[in-house]
Amino acid sequence: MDINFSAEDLAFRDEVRDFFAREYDSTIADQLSGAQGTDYKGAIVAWQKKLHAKGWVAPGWPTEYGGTDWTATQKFIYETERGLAGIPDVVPFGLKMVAPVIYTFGNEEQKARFLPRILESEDWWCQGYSEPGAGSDLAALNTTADYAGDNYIVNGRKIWTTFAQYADWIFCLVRTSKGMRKQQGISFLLIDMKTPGITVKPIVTIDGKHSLNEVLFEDCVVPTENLIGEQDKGWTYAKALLAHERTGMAEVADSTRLLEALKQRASVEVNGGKAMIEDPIFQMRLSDIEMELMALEYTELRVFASMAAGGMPGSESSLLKIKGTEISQAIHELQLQLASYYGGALPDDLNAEQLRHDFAFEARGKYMYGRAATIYGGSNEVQRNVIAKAVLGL
Amino acid sequence: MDINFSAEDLAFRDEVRDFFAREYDSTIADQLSGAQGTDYKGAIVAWQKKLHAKGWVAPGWPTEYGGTDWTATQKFIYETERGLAGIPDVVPFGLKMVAPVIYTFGNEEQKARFLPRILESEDWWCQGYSEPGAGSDLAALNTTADYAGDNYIVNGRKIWTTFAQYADWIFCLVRTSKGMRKQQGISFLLIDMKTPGITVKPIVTIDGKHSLNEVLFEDCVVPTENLIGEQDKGWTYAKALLAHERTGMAEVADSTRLLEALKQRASVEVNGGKAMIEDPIFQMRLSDIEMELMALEYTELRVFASMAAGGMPGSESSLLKIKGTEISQAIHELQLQLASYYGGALPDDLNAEQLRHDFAFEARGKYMYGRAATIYGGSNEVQRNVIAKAVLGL
Amino acid sequence: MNFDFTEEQTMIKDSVSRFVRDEYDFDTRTKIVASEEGISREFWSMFAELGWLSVPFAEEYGGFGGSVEDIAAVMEELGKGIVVEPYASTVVVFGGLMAASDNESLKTAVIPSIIDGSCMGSFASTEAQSRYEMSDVATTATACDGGYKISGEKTVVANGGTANKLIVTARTSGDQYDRAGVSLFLVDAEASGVEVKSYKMMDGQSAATVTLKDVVVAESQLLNAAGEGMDLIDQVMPQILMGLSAEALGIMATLNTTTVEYTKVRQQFDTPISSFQVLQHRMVDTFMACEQTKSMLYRGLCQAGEDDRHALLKTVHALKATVARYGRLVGEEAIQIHGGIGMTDELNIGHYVKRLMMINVTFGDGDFHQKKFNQLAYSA
Amino acid sequence: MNFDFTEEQTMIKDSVSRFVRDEYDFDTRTKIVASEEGISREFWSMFAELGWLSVPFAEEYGGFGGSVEDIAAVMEELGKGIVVEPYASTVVVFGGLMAASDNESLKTAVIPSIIDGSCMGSFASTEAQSRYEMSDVATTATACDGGYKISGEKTVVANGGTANKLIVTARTSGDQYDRAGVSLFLVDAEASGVEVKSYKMMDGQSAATVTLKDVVVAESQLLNAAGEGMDLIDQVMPQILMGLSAEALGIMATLNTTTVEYTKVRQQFDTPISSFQVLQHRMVDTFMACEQTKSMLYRGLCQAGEDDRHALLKTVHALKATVARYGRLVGEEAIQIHGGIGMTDELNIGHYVKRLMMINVTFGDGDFHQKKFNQLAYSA
Repeated sequence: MDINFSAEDLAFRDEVRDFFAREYDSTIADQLSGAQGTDYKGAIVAWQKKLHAKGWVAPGWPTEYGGTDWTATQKFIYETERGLAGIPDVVPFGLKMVAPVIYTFGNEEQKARFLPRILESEDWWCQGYSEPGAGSDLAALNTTADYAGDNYIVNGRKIWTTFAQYADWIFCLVRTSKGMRKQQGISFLLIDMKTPGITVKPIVTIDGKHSLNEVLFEDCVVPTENLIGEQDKGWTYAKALLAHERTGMAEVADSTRLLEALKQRASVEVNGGKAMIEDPIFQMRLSDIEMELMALEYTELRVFASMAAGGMPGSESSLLKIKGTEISQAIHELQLQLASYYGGALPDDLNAEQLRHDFAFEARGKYMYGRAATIYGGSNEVQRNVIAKAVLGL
Repeated sequence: MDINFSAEDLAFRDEVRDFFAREYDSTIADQLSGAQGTDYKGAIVAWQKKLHAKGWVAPGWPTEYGGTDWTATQKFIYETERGLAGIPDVVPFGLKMVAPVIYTFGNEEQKARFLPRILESEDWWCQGYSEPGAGSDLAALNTTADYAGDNYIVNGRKIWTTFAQYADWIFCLVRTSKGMRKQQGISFLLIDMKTPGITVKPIVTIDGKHSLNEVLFEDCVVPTENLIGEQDKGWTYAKALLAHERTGMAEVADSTRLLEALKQRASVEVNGGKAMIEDPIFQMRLSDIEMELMALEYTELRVFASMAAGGMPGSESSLLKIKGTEISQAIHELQLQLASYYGGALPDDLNAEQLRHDFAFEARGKYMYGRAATIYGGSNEVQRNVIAKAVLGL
Repeated sequence: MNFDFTEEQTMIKDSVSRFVRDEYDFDTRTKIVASEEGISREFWSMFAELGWLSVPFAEEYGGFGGSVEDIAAVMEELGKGIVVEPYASTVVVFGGLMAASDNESLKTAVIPSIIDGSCMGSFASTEAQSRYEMSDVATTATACDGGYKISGEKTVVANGGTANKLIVTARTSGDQYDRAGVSLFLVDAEASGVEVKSYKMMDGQSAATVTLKDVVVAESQLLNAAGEGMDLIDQVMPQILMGLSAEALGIMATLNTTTVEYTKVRQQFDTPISSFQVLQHRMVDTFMACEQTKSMLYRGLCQAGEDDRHALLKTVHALKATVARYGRLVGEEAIQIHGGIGMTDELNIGHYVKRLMMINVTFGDGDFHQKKFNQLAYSA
Repeated sequence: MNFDFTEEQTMIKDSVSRFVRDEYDFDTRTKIVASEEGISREFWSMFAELGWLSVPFAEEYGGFGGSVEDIAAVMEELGKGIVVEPYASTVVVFGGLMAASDNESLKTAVIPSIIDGSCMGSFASTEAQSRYEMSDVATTATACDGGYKISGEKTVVANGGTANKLIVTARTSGDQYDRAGVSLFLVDAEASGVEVKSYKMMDGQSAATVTLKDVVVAESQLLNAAGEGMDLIDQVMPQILMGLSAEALGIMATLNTTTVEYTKVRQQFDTPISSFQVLQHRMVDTFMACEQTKSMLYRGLCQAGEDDRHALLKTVHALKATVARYGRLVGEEAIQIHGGIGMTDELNIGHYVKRLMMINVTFGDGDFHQKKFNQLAYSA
């Protein structure tokens, strides 16, 4: 039993570290820190183009379409280094979500048309799955696409659509016929966001920011050539993609970095002149989390090792998602506790210097938005149902 | 808002305290501390006879049958003082369980025959409700009583029967006919434990003690005069009794006493030469419990005040049961933690002096047997179902 | 024994409750929060007219002569509407300190103006380094001709921006962490040398950084004897904490009711989500959390009338710690059980949760108060 | 990277596993526990023959030359059968200390007798006042002619009654709580002045009060330099704690599997109780608890081969704290979900839980280890 990397792997790790250190400068970091700044989209695109220039923007893709030929270990190293460096992941909707569906189930024309532009970050994609009232019951969808000659006429509403305000394209699950089971009769459709009849309505979240949207379709005309695979088989394609989505939700490297920052902050923050990190109770709160994270790191390694040995991520991804989100929420919570009453301040009228506190805004934002982590991507309740069924056979 | 007692109530409290201090001497306390000692039954009976001589053995009964005419406040004071003094409650099966059924639903002959002997602790009763496989689903019972002229012929098995080994009588729920719903066709039958065909099999529990039993009935002949009320209506009578059983499960006074003892012990127990009660982490463990108990004391008072004002204990009793048992288990747990490795020792081969630890045996026993508190009397899962339905309307 | 509010208490409670129901719906609140000042002066005048602003003050100053029970009754109902007008700041905290002051001429001058609504007040105690230790005061008050000169900076002063008057903690003697030597001054927000930088808080209320530069105050502005400010604060703190906890209780009850009702209408997997046993049991737990919090509050209210100060303090610390623990549980479950919609700023849920979070960090969080409890309960 | 056991490790693991499955069913165990000595000498000889007793010892003493991974592999499987023969006491603890000793003649004399099964050993460290602080030693070893005289009392000495040899901590210098000055002596259980009072523990194993009255030992009985015993203990402790944690893991896995299977057959309200969502989610939590515990153990096993001692110690303390927390969760849920039947002595469940509880209090409970972790992780 060991967790040693080979010399090649270590060399790769150095290359990744070096690249990140050189290319990801503080300007980009600043621009990407808020999900709302005016130049956010530009900064993301610029960073992704840099990654693409290096050939690293799509490690998961088959090499024939522009992916890397990394081993499972290299992919793991890359993700870990990225998390530890505090670099946000690429925007997943194009590169990690729709692209795998296109290169797996799309036709040659679709591949040629869409994949290069995704790779080059020319098209910004968003995801049209959830609908009002559906929630974790993803298949309960009512957006219709009626077949009309060369086109589908799309009507309905999608919700929780991240970054729809920036998007050029949206990939949607739509109902093309009424099946016996609600999973039947669903199709996978690519829709140009400039199509007449589309309205994007912002949703402001409890952290006061705007990254989510509602997308309305009114008699939108979508060419049938934008259909992926066969009509009515969309659920199958989407399901394949969902397993993809859940992998990597443990976010161990990110949590490790956040926890280290928290410890640093706790050694500066004082009560009665004494650093909070010296307080025995605060230490227990910290180690309650740190110990869980230490274990989760190895749970992730174990899953990864079995994937590297050729296994497929199954319901382990549910475990990683549950524990990973619980831990990151616990970190956010403790950080907000550390920020005390400063954590209530909004940055509308003042900056950190004026507030006299340097991580209060971040602490509040991360806590508030972080509540979503146990809700989206299949709520933690649904993940527990999955484990109960798939692992325990209940 | 106040919790002041009237001068009469305070006088009553003094009388109760005085009586307990005078009559409940350390000999009785020693005899009652283990549920297994050879003289346990004798000690209980002797103590209950003392209570009866004072007229206090059955505060809940109507005065015409020998109960007190206490107000709700007096009953509350009595129970509180009893708990704080560490005096076990009377054995409930006769006095608190079957007697109310007899004086409410029994005929005059039954009342005359059974009630005085219960009051005088001449008959020891036990409860024949649970059956193997039934658990919290009490109505799922298979013990049959076939009508045969002047008698019922009883066949079946009852389980978890506390103190059946001492009992003269058992009150049973038996199936007299197959109804549409399993709650139908159940009758309430009183059975003499000397009836041929009854076998009592001991069940040793995880604390190593014997208070529970299995009771087997093989073609037992029970006179029809021992039927309470109408045949097939037994479920109604039992249900009325169950609400009775759940009241007073908060055991606030008992938990208060145990927690005080625990604090005392924590000021003697040391680690590295320092008293455990001075350890900030142990203090947090203590106050996590103590604060809950402080709140529960007032939850109980609020329920009691509404009962005193004429209200009936409804689903509040479920809340009291859940919180009360969770708190008492938490106290047991912390006490065992305090006892450290001494808590593993069994008293078979040595006494506390030889072990070099004075509360280890008690800590182990209370923890182990205490696990049952969240299982019996309607498991805490069932209680949560009750609240969900009755209070939240779910 | 009796856990009912008196007839008089019930009247004022009902009056607040009616106001919240009929005049303070969530849209109205949202508009107020978005307004320039962030509060409604109109409603504040109404509060004055209805007598709510007079609750904790003695009748000789024109007050209602209410007890902490009356305050709790009002606060619980205000919590149900997450009313942003600074009742807690002005009436409970600032007003509470004024009411406990032994400076008669000051009281006669100030209290009637609180009652008639013309004076809003705020308590400026926290500093950049102080966190929850009230006696950690670096702001100095140096004696000068017939008075003092105050210099220092107060951070996150609740509703500092709307206050006409501030009660400021400043050190007249002793070292930074000393209990003795902290004095309480009434300072006019318009006084020379006072600078107030106001900003929005997540609960819709506002806070301010208050800078004091050689602010001259007369000795007659002292609320009690110089250097003995902590005694006055300690005397009033139980009442303040019970008031805030009552507000929290109102919020928790509302969150629970709203969540339970939502699960009954929200369908998933072709059934109302209220039918999922896991959610049922969790809602039972939040229900019990609310009942236990209420019991702890009532314990404090009952003990407030008794002589045993040690017992009252234990209860009050336990109460604030309970509000922290169960408030968090109730808030987080409300969002989680609502799911995606619970994450939106448009729904009221998040706003109730944010106010609960702010109450948690006001005058000490859960760990802080539990440690104070431990000190009282377990230290020899 | 690789989390598999080696072929050799798998062989020994399988061999223990087969033994537990084929020869050590719950009835057999119950009979052994009820027997006079409380262990099976016959099985012990079998363990010797199968080579299990030789695992941690170097080949030069006739050992298997195994690592902590090998110990963990054996212990996990023994845990699944809650085997009461004193493998942990004799091989892991006593044997571990012997293996780490630098007293070659002592090792040559003792280790082969452990391996061949003729010597059972025990570590006598705890005293009436010591609790979990290993260096709190009041037992004294006073230098005398060519050796020491030991006097003192050791409490709850695991399997002290079946041991031929004891390793005793005794103070050769320093004050009661000093780390320095604690020495490790090999003492013959039959030596003059040694009195052993053995008694049963709830996990079916036994413990003893060991009284030492002027017990004369030669200087050659010292495991390492006088006064430096704590260094030796600290060196071996990670391995001991990982071994015990592996046993705990085997127990937890068994409890979880048994409970899950029980819910599938147990009917209530006309349906298997496995269909209740509340129980499902709780069993998912106990499943995850077990996985996390396993991961923490594996973390320790991997780090045991590295140079970073600080990282290893952090992990080992975290591991023992995790075993405490999740062991309790798993044990309590197993009983609760079984319901009434889980309360009976007849069912195996309670016995698994009791062994888990004893592991929890062996060499420090959860809070103790978490505080040690905090010291390492957060103290400057």
